[in-house]
Amino acid sequence: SNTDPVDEETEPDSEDSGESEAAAGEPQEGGELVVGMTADPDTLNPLVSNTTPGNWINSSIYPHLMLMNEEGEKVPSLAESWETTNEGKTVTFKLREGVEWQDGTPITSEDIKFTGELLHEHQLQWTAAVFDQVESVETPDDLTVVYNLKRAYPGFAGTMGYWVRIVPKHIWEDVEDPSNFTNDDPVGAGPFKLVEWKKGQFVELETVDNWFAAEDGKPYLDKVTYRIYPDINTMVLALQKGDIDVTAQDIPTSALSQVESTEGLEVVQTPSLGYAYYSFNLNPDEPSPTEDTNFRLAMATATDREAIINVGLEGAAMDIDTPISSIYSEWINPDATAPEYNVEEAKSILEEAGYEDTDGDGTLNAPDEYGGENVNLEMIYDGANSFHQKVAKILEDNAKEIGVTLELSPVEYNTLSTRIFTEQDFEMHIGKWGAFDESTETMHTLLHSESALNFMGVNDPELDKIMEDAKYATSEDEAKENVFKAQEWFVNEFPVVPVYVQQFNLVYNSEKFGGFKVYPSDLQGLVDPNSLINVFQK
Amino acid sequence: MGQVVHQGSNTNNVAVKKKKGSNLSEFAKNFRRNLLGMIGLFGVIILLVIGVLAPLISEFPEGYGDMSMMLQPPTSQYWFGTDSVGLSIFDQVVWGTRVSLYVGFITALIALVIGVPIGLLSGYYGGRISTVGMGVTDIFLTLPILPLMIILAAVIGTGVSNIAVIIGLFSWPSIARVTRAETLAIKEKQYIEAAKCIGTPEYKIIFRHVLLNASPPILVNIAIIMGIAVISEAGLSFLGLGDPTTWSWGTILQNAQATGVIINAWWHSLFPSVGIIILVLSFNFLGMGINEALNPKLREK
Amino acid sequence: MSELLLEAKNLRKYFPIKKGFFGRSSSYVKAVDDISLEVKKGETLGLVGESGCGKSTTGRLLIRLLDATDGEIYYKGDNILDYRPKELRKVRQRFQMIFQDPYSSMNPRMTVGDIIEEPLINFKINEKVERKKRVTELLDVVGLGNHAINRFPHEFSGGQRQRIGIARALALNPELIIADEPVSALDVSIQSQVLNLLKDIQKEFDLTYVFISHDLSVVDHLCDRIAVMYLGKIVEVSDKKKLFNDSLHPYSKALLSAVPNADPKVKKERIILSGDVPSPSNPPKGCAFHPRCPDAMDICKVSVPEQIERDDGRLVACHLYN
Amino acid sequence: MRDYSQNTVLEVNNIKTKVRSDREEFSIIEDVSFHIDKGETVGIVGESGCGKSITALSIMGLLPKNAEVVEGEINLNGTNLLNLNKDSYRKLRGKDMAMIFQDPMTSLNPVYTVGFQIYELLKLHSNLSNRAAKEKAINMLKLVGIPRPDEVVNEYPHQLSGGMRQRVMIAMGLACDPGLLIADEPTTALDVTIQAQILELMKKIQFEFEMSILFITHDLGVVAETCDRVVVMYAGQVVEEAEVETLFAEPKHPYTKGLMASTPKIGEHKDRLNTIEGTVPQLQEMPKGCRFADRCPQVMEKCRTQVPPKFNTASNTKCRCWLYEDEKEVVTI
Amino acid sequence: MKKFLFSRLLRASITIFIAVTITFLILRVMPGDPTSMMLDSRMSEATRQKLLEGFGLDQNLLVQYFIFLKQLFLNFDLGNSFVHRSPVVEVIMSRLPWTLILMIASIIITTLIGIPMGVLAAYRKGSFTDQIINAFSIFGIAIFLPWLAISLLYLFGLQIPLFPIGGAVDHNLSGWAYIVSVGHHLILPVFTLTIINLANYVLFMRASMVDVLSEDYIRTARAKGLRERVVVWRHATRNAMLSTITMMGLQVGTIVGGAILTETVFAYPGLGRLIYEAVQEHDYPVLQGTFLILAITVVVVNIITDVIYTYLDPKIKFN
Ligand SMILES: Nc1ncnc2c1ncn2[C@@H]1O[C@H](COP(=O)(O)OP(=O)(O)OP(=O)(O)O)[C@@H](O)[C@H]1O
Ligand SMILES: Nc1ncnc2c1ncn2[C@@H]1O[C@H](COP(=O)(O)OP(=O)(O)OP(=O)(O)O)[C@@H](O)[C@H]1O
Ligand SMILES: [Mg+2]
Ligand SMILES: [Mg+2]
Repeated sequence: SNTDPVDEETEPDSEDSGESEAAAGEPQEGGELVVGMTADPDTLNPLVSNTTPGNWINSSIYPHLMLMNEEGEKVPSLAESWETTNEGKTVTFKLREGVEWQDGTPITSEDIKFTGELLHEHQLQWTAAVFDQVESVETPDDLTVVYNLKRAYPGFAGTMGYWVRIVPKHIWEDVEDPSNFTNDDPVGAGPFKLVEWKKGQFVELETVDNWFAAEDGKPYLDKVTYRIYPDINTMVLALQKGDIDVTAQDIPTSALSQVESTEGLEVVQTPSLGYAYYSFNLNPDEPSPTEDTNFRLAMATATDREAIINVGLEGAAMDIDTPISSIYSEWINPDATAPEYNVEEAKSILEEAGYEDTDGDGTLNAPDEYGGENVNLEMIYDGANSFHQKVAKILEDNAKEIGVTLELSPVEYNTLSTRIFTEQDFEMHIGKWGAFDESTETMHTLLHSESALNFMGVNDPELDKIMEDAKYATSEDEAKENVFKAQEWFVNEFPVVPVYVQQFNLVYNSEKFGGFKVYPSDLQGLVDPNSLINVFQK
Repeated sequence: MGQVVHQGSNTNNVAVKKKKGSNLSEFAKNFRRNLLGMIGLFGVIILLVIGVLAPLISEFPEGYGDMSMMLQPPTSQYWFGTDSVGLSIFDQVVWGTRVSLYVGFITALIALVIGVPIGLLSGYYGGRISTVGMGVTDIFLTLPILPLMIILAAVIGTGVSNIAVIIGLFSWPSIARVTRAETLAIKEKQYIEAAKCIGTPEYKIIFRHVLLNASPPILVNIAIIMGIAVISEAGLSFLGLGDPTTWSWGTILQNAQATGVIINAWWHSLFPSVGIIILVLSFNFLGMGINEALNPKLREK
Repeated sequence: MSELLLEAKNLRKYFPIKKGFFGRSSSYVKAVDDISLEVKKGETLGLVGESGCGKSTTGRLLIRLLDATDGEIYYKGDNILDYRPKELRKVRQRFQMIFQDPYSSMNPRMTVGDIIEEPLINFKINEKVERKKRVTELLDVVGLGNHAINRFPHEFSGGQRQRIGIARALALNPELIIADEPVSALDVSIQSQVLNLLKDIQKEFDLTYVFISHDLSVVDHLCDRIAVMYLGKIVEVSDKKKLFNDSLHPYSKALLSAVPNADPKVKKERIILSGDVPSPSNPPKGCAFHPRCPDAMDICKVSVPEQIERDDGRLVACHLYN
Repeated sequence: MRDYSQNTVLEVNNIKTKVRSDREEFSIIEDVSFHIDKGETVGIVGESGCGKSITALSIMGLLPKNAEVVEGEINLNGTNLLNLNKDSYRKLRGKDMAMIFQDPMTSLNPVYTVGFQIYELLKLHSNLSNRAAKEKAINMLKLVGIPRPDEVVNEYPHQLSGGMRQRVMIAMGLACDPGLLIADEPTTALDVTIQAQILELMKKIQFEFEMSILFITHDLGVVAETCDRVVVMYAGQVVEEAEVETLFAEPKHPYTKGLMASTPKIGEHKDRLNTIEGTVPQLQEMPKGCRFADRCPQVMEKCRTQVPPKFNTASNTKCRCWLYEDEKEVVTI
Repeated sequence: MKKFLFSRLLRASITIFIAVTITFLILRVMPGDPTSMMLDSRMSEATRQKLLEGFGLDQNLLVQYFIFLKQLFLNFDLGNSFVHRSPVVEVIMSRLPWTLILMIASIIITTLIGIPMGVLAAYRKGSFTDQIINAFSIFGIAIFLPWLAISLLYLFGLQIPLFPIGGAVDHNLSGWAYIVSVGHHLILPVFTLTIINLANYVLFMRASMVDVLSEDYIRTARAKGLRERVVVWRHATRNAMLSTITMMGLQVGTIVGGAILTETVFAYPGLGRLIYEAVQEHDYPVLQGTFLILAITVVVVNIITDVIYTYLDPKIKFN
């Protein structure tokens, strides 16, 4: 269960398993697949890499204990199996046998232990935090790692297994400063290894002879080259020309018609693991309607999410009611739904709650306890994000209909994160979460009174308890029960209003290549290692 | 016209010029003959009219438009087509005229306020003032401005006024240079000495005699700077540093860029680009026209 | 021709040549180097010499348009170099200047009326209506009609502009007018008109002139006394008749003989000086004229000749007369 | 009708030069005729703007783009220059006729050495070897009295004084030994003492090279000293032409008279100078008859309506004035 | 000449010093501190503190400034990239050569095209040719660069596939093939930059040429009987070039600006694009480092133009 930076990142899981369009054409050995992306990987250091392009490359080179399948479920990868015992307080991973690093050294449980400790010691990434719950680690044999946790923590295995890229101890133990280690010559254990990274131009990967998950130990392709097109328009041209065969990157829906008109180009969609929302400051310095549950409810009721999805995202999105994304259907409380879009309803909620346009200027005035002034709220968001920009405009329209004025205030990213996270100086805010993959702790991460991401200022001891119970539940049923409860709380309070789950558009050339599988989120999409090993030239 | 051919010569006197009206009407006459200049003037006037009358011509495009009309090519209803949220590009371009002109004017104003005094004082007093003034000017002129603007925009934050101010802060050096060059030339004119001789106070010499006579090339430069400012604003917008709440031409282009439709929906980028072209060309032509019409021979080198 | 109007003593003006980056300079153009001069009331003093010898600089120094590097200038017994800006402004009124270039001596953006009125405004003389009247008067004096008032300088010919310049100079009722080559840009037929005008107004307004020119025939026509300059120094001051009939300094002689004579029948013996005028930033040692002087002696190379007053009142600075 | 003598180097016949400007077209010089014999110095005097330079440039074929000789002929050594094509015309310049200009400070290209600028000319018009051309350049500088010529050849114009530069210009003019040298106010920008040097130099050169010189000036004194014959121009026309002594002794045209009278002379102390009232008429608005009529103290009825032709006067002066109608009319050459 | 060069060098140093100071200040006066934009907001306080120390941000501003200068001048250290976790200098150096290639190519091409156009326009001042040249070159500055660039790519990359779509060089090439490929990839970006920058060259050259053509020495050259070609190219152009060269030096900064947009659209791996990426990723140290390096590049180019200038102008050479 986890999130990613506030930023753009997005992560996996899927419900509609992307069709693997093997289609006609005999799989052939060899060939070079050219992938388009819009930026260089941030770094080849798998422990600090934190951008989508970085993930594409690093995940092709470095192993994970688990991977996600096309349905968004975590399945064995480097770990053959895992189990949780001792009332959820012990987690044991069993590694595959006979797996080696690309330099021929065998992968052992020591590597797993080492990686975790390195992460935690140097606080390299947000994943370092999951090891806070670790009491001790044991490696009874070369293929077994045992984590003794301080308390039951059902999300541990998934987070650790899926998010942490394992690094070879024999190389990394000599690294002095792992946080600034550039790792120019990576030794991993993925299906590919690095040939060359020409900064700003391309990253060239070549197939290894022996990858544990590949059928004959070897992907069909000889090479995968990522090319960088910082401008999406140029990338689309490159696609059309056949300079690139597949995009790792999402193509905006509006550009799709151009792509679709080109013979051989195939578009597939994959949902984000995160979602977009707008939020309220529940703990403002001065009285404000954002504190008022009724007001938030009215806003949620007045939000035309269909318009947002159809106009703002041109249809490339799914509905979402609570922080639990509809991808994780079994974790969704069917009774906890967001109100239907209904302007009249929203108006009457406000009226009953004492909102009235006392000064006749067209904007409602809040009741005295919430300041008594015009409901004139500043909505801040990252000005560089065109989706948020569109959402903001639609919300502004929606709010106007119920007599609420939103002042759109696109700000620079850095200012935004300072105002939200550091200073909690905002009224409303549009944002987007990258990925939540462990539903037991999604809401804990967001809404717990002590959580770093709870910038809305939700502070409800009862809710805290529910969420803790979910996060540290000893059984799945217990977890589910509490997650349901939390969702119920949520739809009555709406500290944030989830707006949509984005669908990413990915494009590949079905004339030249086959065998693609589609994995959830653009973090994996068509270039998940498990997809790439199946890709073949026609 | 054109009587006085070599004015530097010692023997130039009998050449009486043809009776002419004031400087201004003579200028107007010359200007009217300059094709590019007239085109420029015409363009500027049209743009100003569009900018000023924007509220009458079209409605401010807000929120989202017609859901069934997203990314439509130009039709009789949407003259310039629609964007990816179904808003009319025509409306955007009309309002963009206003914003882009605003950026241009603010920039020009700031450039004037900073550049003219620096140029004037460096030119008039020379010496250390000039060493420092022109040193700073040259440095600003040399430094790669766009990266600096980018950094500042990223730090100060977006917003049309911010952008305009930032562009203005970096546009003055050329004004300062022109002003100084003119001032240096004018300072050598005997009428400056004559003014001292008849007891004209210094401030009056600087403003009435120097600045007034230096103003035409400054104006020309201002025209050019306005064009550059609009282009710069578009560039910053393109890099994601524009003001998304208003419709400058740069913002429209940035929308087209970010949604990947520059090629696909040609109308989305064509019309604002044409707007920019018209604006920059008009201001430049206007500047050139003014320059040519101020016949250098009349300006008495 | 008696009373002293202005007396300059040991006047120097060194212009720094910009050298260092921070404006420190190590060498100078000695534009005016130790000259002493008297201007008597009502006279016309001519200042002649070749280009760059410091005539204009001297003129400007005399009326404090330039600050002297060193020296004294007495006006009515006071050293005006000690004057503070306020006092200076006052005496400034008494001194005016007429310039060489009729094309650049007027602000092209001001009307003739404004140009002539400006000095009156500067010294807050009269009310508006009165001032306008005065402008009309002045135009009349210089022979330009009233219709000139609202026109711009470029609508006039060089000679007419020079008249406007004279009108401007007269506006403040000056005592002294420095005329810096006022006719050298004019054609002969026009030059004569302006020279006549200058003579007329001198009589009418009781003016004193310092008349700068490189044209000896014009100087001869207009001036009473003449000072000959060479490379920042005055080499000879003399009554005009004496100068033209029997000049003392070898340079004056050469200068006079170089003037072409508008009579093809007179074939005169000409002294052709060799070489060029040296640069005032690097003048020759000793007598500045010695490298070109046909009568140079050894002493000329080492010692600067003193200016001596001869019995007939002439001043000369030359070792020949020591 | 003049006899063509073997001796005539240049003959200008009734030329008329027009300019276009601001869509108007008017003639700057009209009906200009004169000739120069071998070894003769002919002066053109007149006030600023009367067309002296334009005449010279018309001869050289260097008129500004908007000006053109539209009538008449210019014969140089018997060839009518106006019939030549551009290239043949060009080849004559510098070789058969050379020109020096008024302002020596700006007439030399600041970015090339003095030597190169002479050398370039020599290479163009002769087939001297590079070495020989360089040597000749030094010799030319020596000839015009430049000290240290072998150093000066490698110097740039800004390193020389005005007088030196004018000497360089003269050296350049002489380099290819042209039959005709046109000097357009060569000393106007110079100081008197330097002017005296240059005039002396020109006399010497003319004597040595047997050159014909067309000497343009507005200074009557200079004319008196240097010229054999004088052409007086007024408002684009030749108004008088005479031997230099005759001209000064008995000027015929009222303009010439006025000009002489208004020039102050050393030693001649008048209280007031004579003047010519008024100003030169505008080119665009020339009076119908005599162009000097408006300023002429002896103006007659006829003068205002009829253009005077040139009359040959008793003293063998040609004069464009109705006063001399009774004398013999000059049949235009 | 030494004096001239010395003063130019001094100015260059001051320029660089100012660029350095701006660079320093911007990082410190930004809202928040660098850690607030470094990655996750889930970073623990301990991690944050560690980072601040790493940047030396716990010291006072003046001390920080001296440390900054020391690091910069002694070790040429511009700190670490927030995103790439590697030294900014390294990140920049991998991009710099491409930008230099692009800039130099475009300066050369623009000069080769712009100067003759300016000469021609001046020579035919007022003519139809002149107006066309003027209009055309101004048209260049009026076009929004990315739009032009994409359109060119569409036309000459996709529809008439003469040129590659983006990139600097095809990979896996060596020797001549590599150089040819680099050239091939350069054509469209250089063309774009040339169009955009042409006006400055043309108009400036035209203006100084108009002045020069009316100089007396041009008439002298004609009076010598030189061919028009020689008059214009040997006598006029060289003089007109003098002022144009100074302008060209100053123009480099502008070309850099154009390079940012050009490189982005053409996926050209230069510094300009690095700036774009840094803006997208909020990588301030890279942004500042890039600015500094570009400033230095521009200053160096300026010094080069100054040297050329002294070479061409005898007045400086011999004073
Ligand atoms: N403001 C100044 N700065 C530096 N040098 C100057 C300045 N004014 C004059 N000079 C120099 O001082 C010398 C004398 O100049 P001045 O103008 O007095 O000569 P002039 O005799 O009037 O010459 P001209 O006949 O050419 O007018 C010249 O060498 C000139 O270059
Ligand atoms: N290119 C031109 N276009 C229009 N008029 C011209 C042009 N060139 C010369 N003129 C006019 O032709 C007339 C004669 O000019 P020119 O240069 O021959 O006079 P000038 O006698 O040489 O005078 P100066 O003594 O000043 O040299 C002048 O009135 C001048 O204004
Ligand atoms: Mg002077
Ligand atoms: Mg002339």
